[in-house]
Amino acid sequence: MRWQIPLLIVLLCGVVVAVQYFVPLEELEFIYENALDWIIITGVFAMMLGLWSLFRVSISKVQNKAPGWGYNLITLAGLFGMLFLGYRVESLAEGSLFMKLFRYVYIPIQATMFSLLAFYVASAAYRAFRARTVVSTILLATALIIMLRMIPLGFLSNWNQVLANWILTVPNMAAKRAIAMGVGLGMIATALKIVLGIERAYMGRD
Amino acid sequence: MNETTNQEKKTFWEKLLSIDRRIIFLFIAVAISVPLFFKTSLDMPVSPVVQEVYNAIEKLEAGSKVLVSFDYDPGSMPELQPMAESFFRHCFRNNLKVIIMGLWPQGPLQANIALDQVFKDEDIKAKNLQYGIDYVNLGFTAGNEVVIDRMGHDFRESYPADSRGTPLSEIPLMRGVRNYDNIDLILNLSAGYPGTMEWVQYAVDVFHVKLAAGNTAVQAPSMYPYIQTGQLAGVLGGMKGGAEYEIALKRPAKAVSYMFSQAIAHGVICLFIIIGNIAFFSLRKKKTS
Amino acid sequence: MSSEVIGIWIGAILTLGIFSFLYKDNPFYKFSEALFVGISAGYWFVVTFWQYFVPKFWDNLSLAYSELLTKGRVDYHWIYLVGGFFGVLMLLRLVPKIGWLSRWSLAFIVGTTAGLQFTRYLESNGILQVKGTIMPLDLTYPKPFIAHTGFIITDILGTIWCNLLNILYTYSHWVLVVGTFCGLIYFFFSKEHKGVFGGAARVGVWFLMITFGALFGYTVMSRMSLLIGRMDYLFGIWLGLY
Amino acid sequence: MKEKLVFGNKVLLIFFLLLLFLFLGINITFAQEAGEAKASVDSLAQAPAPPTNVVARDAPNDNGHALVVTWTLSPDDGAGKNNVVSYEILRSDNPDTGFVVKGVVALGISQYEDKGAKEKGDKNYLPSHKDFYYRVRARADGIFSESVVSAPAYAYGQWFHFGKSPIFIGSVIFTFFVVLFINMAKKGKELYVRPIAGIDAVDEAIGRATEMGRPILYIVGLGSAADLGTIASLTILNRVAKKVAEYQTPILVPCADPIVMTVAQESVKAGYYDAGRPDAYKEDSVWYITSMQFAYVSAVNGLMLRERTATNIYMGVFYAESLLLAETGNVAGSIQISGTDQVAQIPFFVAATDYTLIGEELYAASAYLGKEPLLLGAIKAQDWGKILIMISLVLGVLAASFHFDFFVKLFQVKM
Repeated sequence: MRWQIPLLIVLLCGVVVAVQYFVPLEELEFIYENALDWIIITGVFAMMLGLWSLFRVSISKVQNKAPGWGYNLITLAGLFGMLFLGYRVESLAEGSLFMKLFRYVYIPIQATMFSLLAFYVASAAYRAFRARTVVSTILLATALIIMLRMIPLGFLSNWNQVLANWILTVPNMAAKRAIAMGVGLGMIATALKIVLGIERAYMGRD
Repeated sequence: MNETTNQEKKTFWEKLLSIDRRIIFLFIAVAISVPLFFKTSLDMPVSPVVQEVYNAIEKLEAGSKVLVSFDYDPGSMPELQPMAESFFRHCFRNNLKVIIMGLWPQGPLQANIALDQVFKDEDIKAKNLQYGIDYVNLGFTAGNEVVIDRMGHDFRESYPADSRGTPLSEIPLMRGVRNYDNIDLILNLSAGYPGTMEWVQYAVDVFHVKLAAGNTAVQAPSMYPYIQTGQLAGVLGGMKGGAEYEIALKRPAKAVSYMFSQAIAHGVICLFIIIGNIAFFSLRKKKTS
Repeated sequence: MSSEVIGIWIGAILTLGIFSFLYKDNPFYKFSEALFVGISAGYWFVVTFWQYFVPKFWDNLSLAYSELLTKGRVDYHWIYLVGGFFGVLMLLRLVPKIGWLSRWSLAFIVGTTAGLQFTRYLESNGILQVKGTIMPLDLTYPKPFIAHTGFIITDILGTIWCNLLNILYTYSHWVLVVGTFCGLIYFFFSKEHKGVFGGAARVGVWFLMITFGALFGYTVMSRMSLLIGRMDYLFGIWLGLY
Repeated sequence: MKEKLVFGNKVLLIFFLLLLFLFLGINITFAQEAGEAKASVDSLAQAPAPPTNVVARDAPNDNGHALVVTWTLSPDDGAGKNNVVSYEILRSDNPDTGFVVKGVVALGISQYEDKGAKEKGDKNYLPSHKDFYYRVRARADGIFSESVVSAPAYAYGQWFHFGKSPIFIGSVIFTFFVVLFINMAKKGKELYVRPIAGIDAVDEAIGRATEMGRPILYIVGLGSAADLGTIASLTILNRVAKKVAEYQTPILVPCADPIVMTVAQESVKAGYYDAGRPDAYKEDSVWYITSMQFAYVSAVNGLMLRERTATNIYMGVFYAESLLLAETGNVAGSIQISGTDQVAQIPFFVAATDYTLIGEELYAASAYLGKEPLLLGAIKAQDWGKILIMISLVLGVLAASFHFDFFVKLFQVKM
């Protein structure tokens, strides 16, 4: 029972949804559209599990006075502060304290975290782009050609621009296609393994 | 890990190879921020795809109606906001009528920010533009490509009223506008879905209206095939496209000054890569000899 | 001080907190991080609750319930209970003895999406990619790429360069087809990369490297744009230095 | 752990081949379209001649809420008086009255798909199995002329979407490959798979963490349980957890999605179970942080530096955070192994981590790490898929070069 039913559910759901793709009948469409909604609803329930997990890990650090437990307290304060302020749907309207916290605390930190990439791109490029082998030389050379587009170098810029455009539209496209096809095959094989019940590590053991 | 190198004294090249990343960070920070203080403009050639966007607007007669769709949010501001301002400057300078809308909830707000900025210009202030006569902001409507499709039949299906709640029939600018037949050009600023791709597929392909776009740098190359087939007049790609447009418009603004930062930052990275390789090769030469 | 001004100050201070991580991990960063995690988790939950749970689950079920009360008929909106059923099973994980029931929910989600992705990726990553790569190899075929580059080059060195580029552009289709083909060979797992096969796989790797280099170089611009935006916020909006 | 497939190989082969031919046949007959008809000239003073031959029929390949209307162009469209500017399509459920404009098309177009809504409440609702009548107007400036009423037609849903036949055929062939090779694997046939550098490095990296006595960090990525890349990653996590349990090294799995977290918990627990040490599994080793991308990254970055993880493994679906994670791991001096199916992020992993599984290698790794014959069978099927693609490419390119268009049409998907 513990195994048969979940595997049956997987098989049934997988086959119905895959078949629906080929059969435009309204009845199947109805099931399909509802199934997508059910997944969303299940996801919201699962969010409570997520919050519970975050809460439990944080609170246990605070209780055990683990190093840096004060920061866990700040996390919990932020979490419950937001939950409290968002208790009604009007909280999502512009101008509420909930949205102000989002705008003045969340957005700046988020944008700054994102912008750290500008620094990391530089340090990663410095470390990794060494002409050690043929392969790494190709990597390095293409990256340089593409980056040089942004630097005004007079007539050289024009030449470089034409070459860069070719790289972006031809060899770049070729390799992207090869990767996409490979990934596609890997994905559909995985999907089949799941539906046929061969791949089941995600369900754990007893 | 560094036991062998620690034993002998490090040469200059070795030091260079194991340079502290924080020094690189410092260089990048300086390269990005210092140029912001000098409003320097770089001269750069205007690429054909950008020139086409410029021409598409330039060709319109005074009084023509331009629909500008703002399909992005504050996350893409550094790239798309300068384009938005340039579009407005160009349209108002040529006395075109501007209809603003958005498929992204934050889009029309971005339009207002850009309008505030543009109205500070002396020549545009002098025109004394009127809301409802020279420009109108229809606001945001949910529905992605369905909105585009419905507007092809009648704008009122998607937008019964503008962002201020005035019914379209009471807005002088909107009186003669039923659907895309009454629009001379669509400009689209896009950071993803829904965006330029959807405008091409649902407005250009179905209702045969003219379209030009500004995109984020990541997205722009995937639009090139549409330019080739004529479905899209041209595209501004990222900050660079925005800067080239400002140059075509002969009104250098934010993007051009940002591009100075870009060029220097790219230069710093390229230099670091080249120096790193010189160090790498001179060390290898020493080892083999 | 208006809330706008206070907001900008808070944002700027937190921005500096995150930037300080570039030097090293420190209490200032830890504080910003902890606050960021808490606020984002809370925000995520609240938004998901009001934008998905209420309209999709609660509203539909209350509609079904009021139909039952007023008209006495069972209408199809009750079907949303299925989602709730799987959701509740999910929560049973917290009860050790019957926690295994949550597997039903996992089975439902994973099974449905597997069926969905199967056809979707077969189309987008398989059939459509093959179709896109099938192109004639004749060289008279209109060169699709030159149109977007079109800078006019007049000097002598430029002419040589231009001719080289012309060759590249002329053989674009060949390069595209060969690149895709060799790329696929690289991903072939049943055969060791030796001999002619290994040579083709090697060419495939070169193509992959060109792509990775190009993508890396291309992304630098948008990352720098982000940092420019942040610096503008600090120096322009916060400090008003220019 | 018993899997049974009911059919033998031969029966399966015949079954699939039959299906294949069946649909190939239907697909070809389907492609035909109706012919031409003559126009009768019927001129009014200034009005253009009306369009003729208005025919309505059910729209193919849909759920039964759309009709297709075709007509012969007015003789004054592009010729004759040359004054037609557009056509308007009118619909009614009564042949005599109640016609309403449902759509407008430009001159020169002789077809319109009247796509209705399927919801009863919608004002655009078009019911199935109900007769409708159409008229088409040719419009000139301020004046128009109307065609005669069409014969009735009703919309109905179809049992198969013929536009998607190429995808159907593709899925039949691929399913056949997977089932075939898995059956072969089960019968004990040795299946060779070449060594993949990044996968072999996983063992080594776990060993190193054990020597150093420091934890291993496993990042499942930002994908949801709906992403197959995430599922592949969770399978790899299962194998890694098994090794980790054998070596008795702690593992940390912070998650960005609550459902992925529950699956990851099961996956890690299963790994400990497989290693014969279910009691050593700690529930808190897999936990949820937040679903917001950069907040998650900020926490994981802090974690790397504070826990001083010896080995970081990134597998699954990653976005812009890839480099933020990998560079921080570099600062911490961890050994890093990465793998993703997101093309845009591979370059950053290649630049900043020690080993990278590129695209499909991620999926291969999920089968390869465990060396389970059944899962290895799927890799073989993937390879046969590639062979098929390569053959199609060669044939297709040749056919296209000699201007045989039919081959490209085989891959034409009509939505």
